[in-house]
Amino acid sequence: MQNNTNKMKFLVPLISVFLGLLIGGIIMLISGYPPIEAYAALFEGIFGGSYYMGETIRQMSPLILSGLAVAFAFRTGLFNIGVEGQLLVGWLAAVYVGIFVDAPAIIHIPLAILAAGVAGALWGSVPGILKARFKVHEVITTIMMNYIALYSTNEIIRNFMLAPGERTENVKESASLASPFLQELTDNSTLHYGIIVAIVAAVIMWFLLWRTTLGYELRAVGFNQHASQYAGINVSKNIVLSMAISGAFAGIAGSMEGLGTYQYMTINAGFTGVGFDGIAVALLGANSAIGVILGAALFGGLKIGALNMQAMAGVPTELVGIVIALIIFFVACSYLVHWLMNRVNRGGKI
Amino acid sequence: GCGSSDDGKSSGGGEKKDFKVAMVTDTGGVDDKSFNQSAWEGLTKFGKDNSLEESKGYKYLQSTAQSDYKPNLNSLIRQKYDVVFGIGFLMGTDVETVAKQQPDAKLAIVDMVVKGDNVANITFSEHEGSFLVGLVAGMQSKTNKVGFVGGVNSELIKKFENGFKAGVLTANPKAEVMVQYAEDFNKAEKGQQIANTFYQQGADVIYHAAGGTGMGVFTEAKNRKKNGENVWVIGVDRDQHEEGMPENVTLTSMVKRVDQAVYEVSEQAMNGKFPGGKIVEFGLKEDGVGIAPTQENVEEKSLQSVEDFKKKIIAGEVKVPKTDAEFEEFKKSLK
Amino acid sequence: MEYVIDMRNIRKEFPGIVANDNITLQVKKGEIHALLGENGAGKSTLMNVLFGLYEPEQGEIFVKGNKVVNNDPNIANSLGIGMVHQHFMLVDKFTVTENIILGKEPTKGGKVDLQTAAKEVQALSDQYGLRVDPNAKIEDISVGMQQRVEILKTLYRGADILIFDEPTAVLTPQEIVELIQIMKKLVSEGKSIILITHKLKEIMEVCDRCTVIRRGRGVGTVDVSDSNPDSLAAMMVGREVNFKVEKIDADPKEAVLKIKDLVVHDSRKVPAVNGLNLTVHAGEIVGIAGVDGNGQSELLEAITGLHKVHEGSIHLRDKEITNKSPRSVTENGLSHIPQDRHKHGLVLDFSVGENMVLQTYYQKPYSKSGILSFKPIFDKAKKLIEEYDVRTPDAYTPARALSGGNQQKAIIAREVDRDPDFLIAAQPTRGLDVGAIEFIHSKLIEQRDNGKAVLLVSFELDEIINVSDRIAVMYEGKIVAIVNPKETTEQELGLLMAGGKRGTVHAE
Amino acid sequence: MSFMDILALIIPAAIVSAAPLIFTALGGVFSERSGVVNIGLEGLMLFGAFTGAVTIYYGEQFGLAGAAPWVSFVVAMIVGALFASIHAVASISLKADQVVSGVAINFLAAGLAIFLTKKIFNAGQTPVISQRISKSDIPFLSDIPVIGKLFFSNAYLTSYLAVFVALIVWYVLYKTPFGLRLRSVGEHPMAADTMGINVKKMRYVGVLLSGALAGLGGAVYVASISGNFTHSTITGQGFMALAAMIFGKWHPLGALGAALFFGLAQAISISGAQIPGLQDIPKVFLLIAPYVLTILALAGLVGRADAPKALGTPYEKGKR
Ligand SMILES: Nc1ncnc2c1ncn2[C@@H]1O[C@H](COP(=O)(O)OP(=O)(O)OP(=O)(O)O)[C@@H](O)[C@H]1O
Ligand SMILES: Nc1ncnc2c1ncn2[C@@H]1O[C@H](COP(=O)(O)OP(=O)(O)OP(=O)(O)O)[C@@H](O)[C@H]1O
Ligand SMILES: [Mg+2]
Ligand SMILES: [Mg+2]
Repeated sequence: MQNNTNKMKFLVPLISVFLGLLIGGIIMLISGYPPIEAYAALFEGIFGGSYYMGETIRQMSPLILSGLAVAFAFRTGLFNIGVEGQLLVGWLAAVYVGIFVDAPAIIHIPLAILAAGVAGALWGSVPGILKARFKVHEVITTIMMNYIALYSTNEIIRNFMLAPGERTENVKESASLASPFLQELTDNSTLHYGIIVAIVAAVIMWFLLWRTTLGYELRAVGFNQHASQYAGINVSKNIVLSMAISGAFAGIAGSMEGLGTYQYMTINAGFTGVGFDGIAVALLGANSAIGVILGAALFGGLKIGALNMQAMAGVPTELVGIVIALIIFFVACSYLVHWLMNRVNRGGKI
Repeated sequence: GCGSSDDGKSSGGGEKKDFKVAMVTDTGGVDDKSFNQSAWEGLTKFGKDNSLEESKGYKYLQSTAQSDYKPNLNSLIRQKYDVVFGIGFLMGTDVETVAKQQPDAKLAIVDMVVKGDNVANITFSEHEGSFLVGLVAGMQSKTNKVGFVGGVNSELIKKFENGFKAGVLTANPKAEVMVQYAEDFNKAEKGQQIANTFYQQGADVIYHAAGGTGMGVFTEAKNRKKNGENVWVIGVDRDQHEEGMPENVTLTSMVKRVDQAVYEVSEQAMNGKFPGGKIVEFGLKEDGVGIAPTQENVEEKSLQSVEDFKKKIIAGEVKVPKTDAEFEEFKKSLK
Repeated sequence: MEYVIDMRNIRKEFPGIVANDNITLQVKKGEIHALLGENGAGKSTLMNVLFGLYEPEQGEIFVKGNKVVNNDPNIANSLGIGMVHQHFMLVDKFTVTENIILGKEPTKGGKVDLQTAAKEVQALSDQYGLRVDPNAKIEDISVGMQQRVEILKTLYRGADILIFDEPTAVLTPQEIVELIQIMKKLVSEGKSIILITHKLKEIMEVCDRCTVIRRGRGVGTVDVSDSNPDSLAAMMVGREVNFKVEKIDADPKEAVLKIKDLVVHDSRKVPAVNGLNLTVHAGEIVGIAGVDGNGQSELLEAITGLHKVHEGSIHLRDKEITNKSPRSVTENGLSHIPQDRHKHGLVLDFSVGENMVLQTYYQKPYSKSGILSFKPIFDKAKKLIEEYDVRTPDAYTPARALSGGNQQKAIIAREVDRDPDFLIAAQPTRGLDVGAIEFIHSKLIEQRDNGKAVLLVSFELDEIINVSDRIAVMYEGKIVAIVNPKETTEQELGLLMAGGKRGTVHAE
Repeated sequence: MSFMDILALIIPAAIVSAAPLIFTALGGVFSERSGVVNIGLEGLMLFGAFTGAVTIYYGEQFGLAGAAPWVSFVVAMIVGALFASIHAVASISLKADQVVSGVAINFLAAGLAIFLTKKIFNAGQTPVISQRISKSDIPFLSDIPVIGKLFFSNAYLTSYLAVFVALIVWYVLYKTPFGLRLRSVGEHPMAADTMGINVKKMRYVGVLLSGALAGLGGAVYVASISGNFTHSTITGQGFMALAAMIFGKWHPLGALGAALFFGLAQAISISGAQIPGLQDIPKVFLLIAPYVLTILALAGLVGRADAPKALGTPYEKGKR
């Protein structure tokens, strides 16, 4: 029976991916694109060589982190739609430290990432405080904080950090996560060391949530605030802390862009979308650390593969958006199957 | 002069058939009714003129996010396109990096100057074109008040603003120019509200350099025209006459011939004269910027003045300001 | 003999459990029929089958002689069956009237005709003596009134067969007396009633016949007049049950809890506790008797640090705990069995094991420098499960899956095991069967005998009188009298609780 | 500028930009009042905008002329409801997590709308429509002194429609049997079930109505503001509508007020750049003002909002 549950855990997403691709293929057929060729290009664009693998992994790093941010908040009963804004302030903070601080890489890189985390945490804690103190719904405040972050970071760049090309200078070499070694290894992809940061963050999230007293408190508050309060847990503190930690993950996601992929920050005309993708990644991964990594792999892979599908088979990248949406649907709906199987299995045993 | 360092090894004039060109759009997409679309039109024309096959001999890749630029550039280089264009200054850094990593590739970047011997830098003198439409606005404004709506406040859009202001003041020293940036290229409702504010305060001509936000400017102008107000919009990048229909609110447009630039650079590359490491500036002289061909709403005397100043600018008699500082200088010189 | 309800050989399974196994229940017209069984015996399930909420796997149902297939409350309604559920089915934010007419609204021009509705409700309420305020919101009215609303709902739909699932568990003694009057009135009008209750006294008082089920199986149906509480309890549990609480006399020592001139405001900023003084000594159980809403909850929340104290002081041993945080109060030696176990006692989605350390998870040995140690946690949980006979598959099962009685046992295990100087027990046996009640009472007395101070709050006067060593009567935020349980009666307590003076009782 | 001029500038602008948000937020009220979380409002609105743009364009071709936008509103409502039915099936019948399903709706709408646009127009955006809803003064009402100029001049008919629809939604939810039942299903579905109310049916209706109204919101945006549909026409308005719904405490008139508040804050922020006195404030403060004001209003005035009790929980018969 244990086996069966594990099998289901595996099977449900697998079947969902298959169904998503299948329907995507049907849509292509109907609209006159060649599905086989397109999917061949898609997979080639994900796995077909070290370059593509490198790009896929690079795409994963911020997705893992923004997924962790959403998942962490979810686990503690909060819905953080503000990952986008927290990511932006984290990005700016990382780049700021990367440009204006002088230090050897061993200190500079962690310092810049830390700055991103702290910035994201501060940004995230605002909705936390408002919720704890004034009972303001975090969904509204996080949405508002996104816009505030967008305009404020732009303004700061424009006034204090502007370089030609509507962006900041590059961060110093000592703060960069980029690696000539990795790039060479992957045939000049943009792969950088950020993925290590992301995976470490996933481990931290798991450990924090499931192995520490803090995690115990956060989960308790997430499930039942009243009982937690009766048990002497400080509910307000935990709400703020949860949003801050969630924001820290999001901020570090920003440092992936600032120190890894780009080495600078641009004046953004709109949102990056990574924060919203994080919601999908977290949900695909059922809000677990390992699930988020797998969800980010799927999401990042498909997004990168889509570029090649466009390049080789001429299929618009939006099709992959549709496929991703379908996969999310099937995963969502299969919770029912999951649950049923569990019940049946339990019944069989007892 | 377009002598290039890699004259020898690249495709010479003789091997026309094997020549392939491609471009990467920014997030606006290939049919943004703006410079991406214009670039693609240039590339398409080049392809047709040289009997290339679409998506084999010439093609584009669309980016949906900033992080797509580099993979897209790389993808085209890997498919052995002879010249790969990056459209929009946002792609500057990516073009620079890819050029460094792929010294054999030839790249071109629009609206930006980057380092690299194998990159051609295509820039435009938007301020010069904006100056001309500024003249039209200054002369045809009945209220002596005109407006400028910018997308995102940036060096590039500042060129539009300052050129425009200079043109307005040159034609009409009494005129007042209201300026506002939406800080967004995609928020039509913001464009509409800014336009509303401007018109309400008496402006009767608004020049927009704001992409999708500019659609809101058109909306507001149309509404007012329908209600009998005599207001105008000046379009940007392409001839936006159609956007003003059926109320016919487009006074004129400042066109930026990205198509022309892309075409020319492609041709030069095909002929072994790829301007790598150079800045290729398309100004009034090169017909790279100017006022739109649809001129039914432009009065004769305005057109005359446009022609005069065009000559003067080309001759270097008038130097159009690009930056705020240059504009202040220019203003002093008017007095 | 024709039965209004005839359920034959009903079988209902839930994953992993047979909740009803071949049960037969036959109810005569005009009778009050008791349904008796331990917690989890399957009573609610059987009634939910009758009401169409669950579909049975097997069995037949006849209503007024006709065989029915009843898989929808709508059908039940149309058959004249109404049910007052164990957990109320009321929309908190709606008014009394809105709740009653929901689904069968009178309209005028497409609009809900609330005037007419309120009048109808008033008429019904007058007819049966069910006092309600038609325009009050459910969240603002007492539990007793909510129950009357539930009854009105069934009557409004014209039900003549009424199911009451544990209606008295949540009522005060006065309200129970009223409810019994109402039930008698209803049967006198020709309606039939099925009553589920754990209180044998009530069965003896109002019921005509009683069907007993044990672990999903029918044990039998008896005429109440031919039986007595002991025989019913024995039928239900399968052994003799001891009703009289066995205890030696208390030996009170030093004062543990000292409350001086306490004033606590409620959510509307009105004093709910108003100048209260109380002392509880080591080695005694003090019972608080009082009608719901006289400041009991605020008093307990003030002691435990959950509610701000306005004036006065609270000392635990020699430490002042006035307005200290719940955590610090707990650390000073207080344990609390809360009144609402789902809301306040447990994190239902946590495993039983995790729930067992809800106040102590941050202490050794359950964690070290902020890292949880699961082995000690679950070792502890297993020990407690064993000791307190918590029926759960294992310590890893979510608390949600336990029955109410076992959830309560888990809470008691946790609170008592912390070895507090002072234990608060609020409604510790509400809704539990006699076996479980017996167990919990013995645990409270064991605490007392170990030299702990215990404060018991209960609406069950039986319980208060049987378990306490001293009874403090609470009325309008004050302790109005302290009585010796050996020298008082339920009548006297009832009068005091209603604000009467002691002297008047004795004078009679 | 006189104070009146400033008001005459800001208030009509607020009303104009609030209309799409009002419709969409009202849709959210229906869905969430029935107990189904609808984070997919953004997607539904987006698909409504797409549908609106396409319908108006072809309506023009078929000679519908001035009627084209109005026809497009009806079509967008139908299509919006159909699109929302995916969310309904997933979250009501298949008991999917409602947030997950809503997120999927957002991705699906964005992908499908652009994909279809490319298929239909061979371009990433629809052509610019020429038949629009246009601003006008409301006869008679606009002649009322002061008020007329502020509230009934230079405004869209759709804006008044939005206010009117909000009143209707309020009436339906709070005065009719349907509304009582819909709300009961969102508060305590089991209670509703025991009263013979079909919980699933009510929730389906709630979600479909939310799709229809959000679709209308999107179409109104196209017809009155943007004039065409591109990948960036709807970027965040649906989320703002969601925020308006919560801000308005899940009440139709509250949502209306919140949407107007957003519109007003935005109008002040935009026109502020031209208003004497506000002119000298650094631009960025004006830009973020609407969002900061919202947060302050929530923290200071509005405070806690209680969601419908059963919001987000799928209903299963007999589950406790
Ligand atoms: N919804 C359900 N899902 C799974 N199992 C259930 C469900 N409802 C009841 N059961 C099972 O059926 C058994 C009988 O439950 P039921 O609620 O009928 O007991 P009861 O006799 O009403 O108890 P109590 O006196 O505590 O009210 C329980 O032990 C439980 O295991
Ligand atoms: N969600 C659930 N999953 C599994 N089992 C459940 C669930 N809900 C209830 N049960 C089962 O239902 C049984 C009875 O539950 P119920 O809450 O009726 O207990 P109870 O003794 O009546 O408690 P209470 O005193 O609170 O009324 C439990 O034994 C439990 O196993
Ligand atoms: Mg029961
Ligand atoms: Mg019970």
